[in-house]
Amino acid sequence: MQLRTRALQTILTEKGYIEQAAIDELIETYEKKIGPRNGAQVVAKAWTDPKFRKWLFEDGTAAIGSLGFGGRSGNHLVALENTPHVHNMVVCTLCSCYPWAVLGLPPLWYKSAPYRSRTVADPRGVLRDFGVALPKDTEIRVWDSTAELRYMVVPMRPAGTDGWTEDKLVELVTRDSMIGTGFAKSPKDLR
Amino acid sequence: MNGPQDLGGMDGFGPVEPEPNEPVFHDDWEKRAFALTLAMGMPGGWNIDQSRFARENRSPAEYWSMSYYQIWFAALERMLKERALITDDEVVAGHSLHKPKPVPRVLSPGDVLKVLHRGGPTERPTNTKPAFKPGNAVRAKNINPPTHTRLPRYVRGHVGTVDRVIGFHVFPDSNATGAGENPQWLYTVRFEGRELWGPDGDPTSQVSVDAWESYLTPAD
Amino acid sequence: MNGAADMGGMDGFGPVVQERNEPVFHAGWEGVSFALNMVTGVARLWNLDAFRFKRESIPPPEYVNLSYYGLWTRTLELMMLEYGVATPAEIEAGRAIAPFKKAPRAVTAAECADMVRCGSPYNRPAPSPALFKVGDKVRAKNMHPKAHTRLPRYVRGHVGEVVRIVGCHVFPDSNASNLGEDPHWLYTVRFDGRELWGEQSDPTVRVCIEAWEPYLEPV
Amino acid sequence: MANDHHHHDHDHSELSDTQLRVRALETVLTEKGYVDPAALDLLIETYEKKVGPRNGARVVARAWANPAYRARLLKDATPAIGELGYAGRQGEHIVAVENTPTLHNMVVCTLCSCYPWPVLGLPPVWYKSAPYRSRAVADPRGVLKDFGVTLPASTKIRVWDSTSEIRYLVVPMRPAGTDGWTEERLADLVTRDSMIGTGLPKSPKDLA
Repeated sequence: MQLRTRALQTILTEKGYIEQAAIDELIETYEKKIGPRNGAQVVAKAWTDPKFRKWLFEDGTAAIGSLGFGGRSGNHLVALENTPHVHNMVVCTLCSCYPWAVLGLPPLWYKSAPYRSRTVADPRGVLRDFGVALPKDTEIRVWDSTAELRYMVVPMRPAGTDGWTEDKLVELVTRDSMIGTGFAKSPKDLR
Repeated sequence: MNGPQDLGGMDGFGPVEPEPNEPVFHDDWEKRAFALTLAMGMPGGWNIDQSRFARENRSPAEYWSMSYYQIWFAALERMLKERALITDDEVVAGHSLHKPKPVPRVLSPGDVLKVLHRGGPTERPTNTKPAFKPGNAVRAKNINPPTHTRLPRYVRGHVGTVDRVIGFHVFPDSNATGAGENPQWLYTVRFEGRELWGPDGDPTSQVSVDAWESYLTPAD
Repeated sequence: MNGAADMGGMDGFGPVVQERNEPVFHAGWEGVSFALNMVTGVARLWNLDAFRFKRESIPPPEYVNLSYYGLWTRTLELMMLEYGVATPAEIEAGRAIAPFKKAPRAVTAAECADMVRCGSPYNRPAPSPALFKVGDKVRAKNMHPKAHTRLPRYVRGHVGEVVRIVGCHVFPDSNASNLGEDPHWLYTVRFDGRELWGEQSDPTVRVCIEAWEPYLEPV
Repeated sequence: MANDHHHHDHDHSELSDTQLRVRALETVLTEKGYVDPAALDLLIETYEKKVGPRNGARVVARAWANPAYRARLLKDATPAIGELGYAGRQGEHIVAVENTPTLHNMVVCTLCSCYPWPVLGLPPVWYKSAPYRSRAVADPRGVLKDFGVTLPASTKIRVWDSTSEIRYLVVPMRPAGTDGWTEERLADLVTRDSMIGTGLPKSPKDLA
């Protein structure tokens, strides 16, 4: 695959379709600049700022855009709120749709056949693979990203974080907690 | 299980390619794999539904890349190991390294034709009456068991017509898990192509499946 | 099409395996494969839906055995061949032999940065009012088109509830076959897990999908 | 994790791996006394040489030549086929389905490879292949096209998906121009594919 990929790159460059610098720029952007840290800032703000939180759930794209995140795979963003009674999980059964603008590129497991096949039919079983067990009566809402809408989960704010600053809260927000396959860290996990 | 064996209605596998003058077997190992599978049925003590589940219960990546007798052989190996009739080190060594387990019976050459002729009938006696009769409208239930079933995904939820009451037969869903034969009434149910495939279906096509009573609900 | 991509509800793929400290790309070529697909998108050699259709048309045995970016590279090869960007001989040789028939225009790094920042919105002006409103019960049609669709098999024939009117969006079923954007109203539809998977399944599960109006019928 | 295994260039070595593995397993099972090699040889010989579509062709030819037999076959095929001495494994419960000018029958097993062994022998590779199993139920006319068979647009096509232990045998239509032919001669017209429903029987001029 390495050889085949390089071959296509050479052909497209020689034909004048692409510039090497553009390829480098893209790789650099998604490898270094855009990642789950963006989403964590959104979540931390929603935890501390009630007005932002309301806006986020009403119009995710605009609220997230106000923090400077948007664009590719983030033109239509919807934020989903986890509560003690409802747990949200995001999947793309048909391909690998994922909110790049706030979470970066998806991990391998998100794009894998086991995750894509089982999440819609057996979300609790999938959560078990992540070591996550929810109360029996919690409603689980699975969002299958079949269109260009991109979902991010806003996990519940961990207990024991009263008065924390946004910057400190950001450290608690994991990537998996924004996909719905994990929870936010608790303050003692940071030590 | 909604596994790689449940192919009805899938796209993308390409055209059917009949092979002119196809031989019965394409290689010597295919013959041996075939005969070993048949011959081990008796000493192995498994039933046909357990063999089917052993074949289909694997990753689609594997199943769709294996040839037909490769799948048979992989299932045979799996069932032999599950029952501790052979062990990994023996397969690697290519020889028996441990004492054989006692088995009910070994297939002798003299028995081969008798056994093949007798086959394995699945009809069982009953005093019960079938719940449906020919002409009844029935809906295939929406079931998605993780274990063996013979109700293909493409008919689930759809309405068909009972065409024939076949008899009272061993129930594979139960037999495959070792939970007993649990025989039930078995029907041939006919579905219109348009019912199964919507407006994209061929209006002149009909598809029949054989469905056990517990797969069906009345739809009249 | 009911291709290998439509995996929702399939059994047999095993547990979800996570990798600790997974890197964004596992090898240099993966990053290149990713970036090539971005730039060919910006160059508008083809649209995203056509790319997705080509990817899911790969025969299931090959599809499920390719790695993620392996699948991207394979799809890119097929698209380049189909759209006349390269000949089989060029793909084989790994270099350009004949110049491309249209005047080339290289995508620049600045354009890439713009694309990352702005993306490519899919909402369009609505040609007519929306047929359904939030709270309406709808049935996903039992349809099995041979071309691209974004209606997964596991919801077809099942009844759900409209929970959001997303807007009027490019219709992938048409766009993927280069028949135009043909925008339609897009809804988020929620299904009860037991409606999808039967009475035996987990009663606490709900599944939401996005469905374009032509996928739905009133109940 | 991100390895690209399974390119199709190592099919050959994969086959020889299987070959070695089958041999190893056979040796282990023989040494343990679970299988008798002579029984294996007899099984192979039976299905390679003795049981094949010629059996089914005789059944069909008799149904064409003998109305009373045809009625028995369509009513309860298992004993009717048993009259010719064909019975047993993968044919314990056989149903014969008859083609007419307005109805064409086709048999498939979407879930595995169920096939009426006593009358047709072991199934060909295409019958067990994913393309046939996936498409026969959804697009039977498209599959028939792969076999070069075109039916009138008005003909009803009935596909039988062998999901239970019932095995289906298609009785094709008797070709024109065969009046007064003997069963033996008629049997030469009956192809395997015509008894699965992916083909039609030969016509008298195909034999010439």
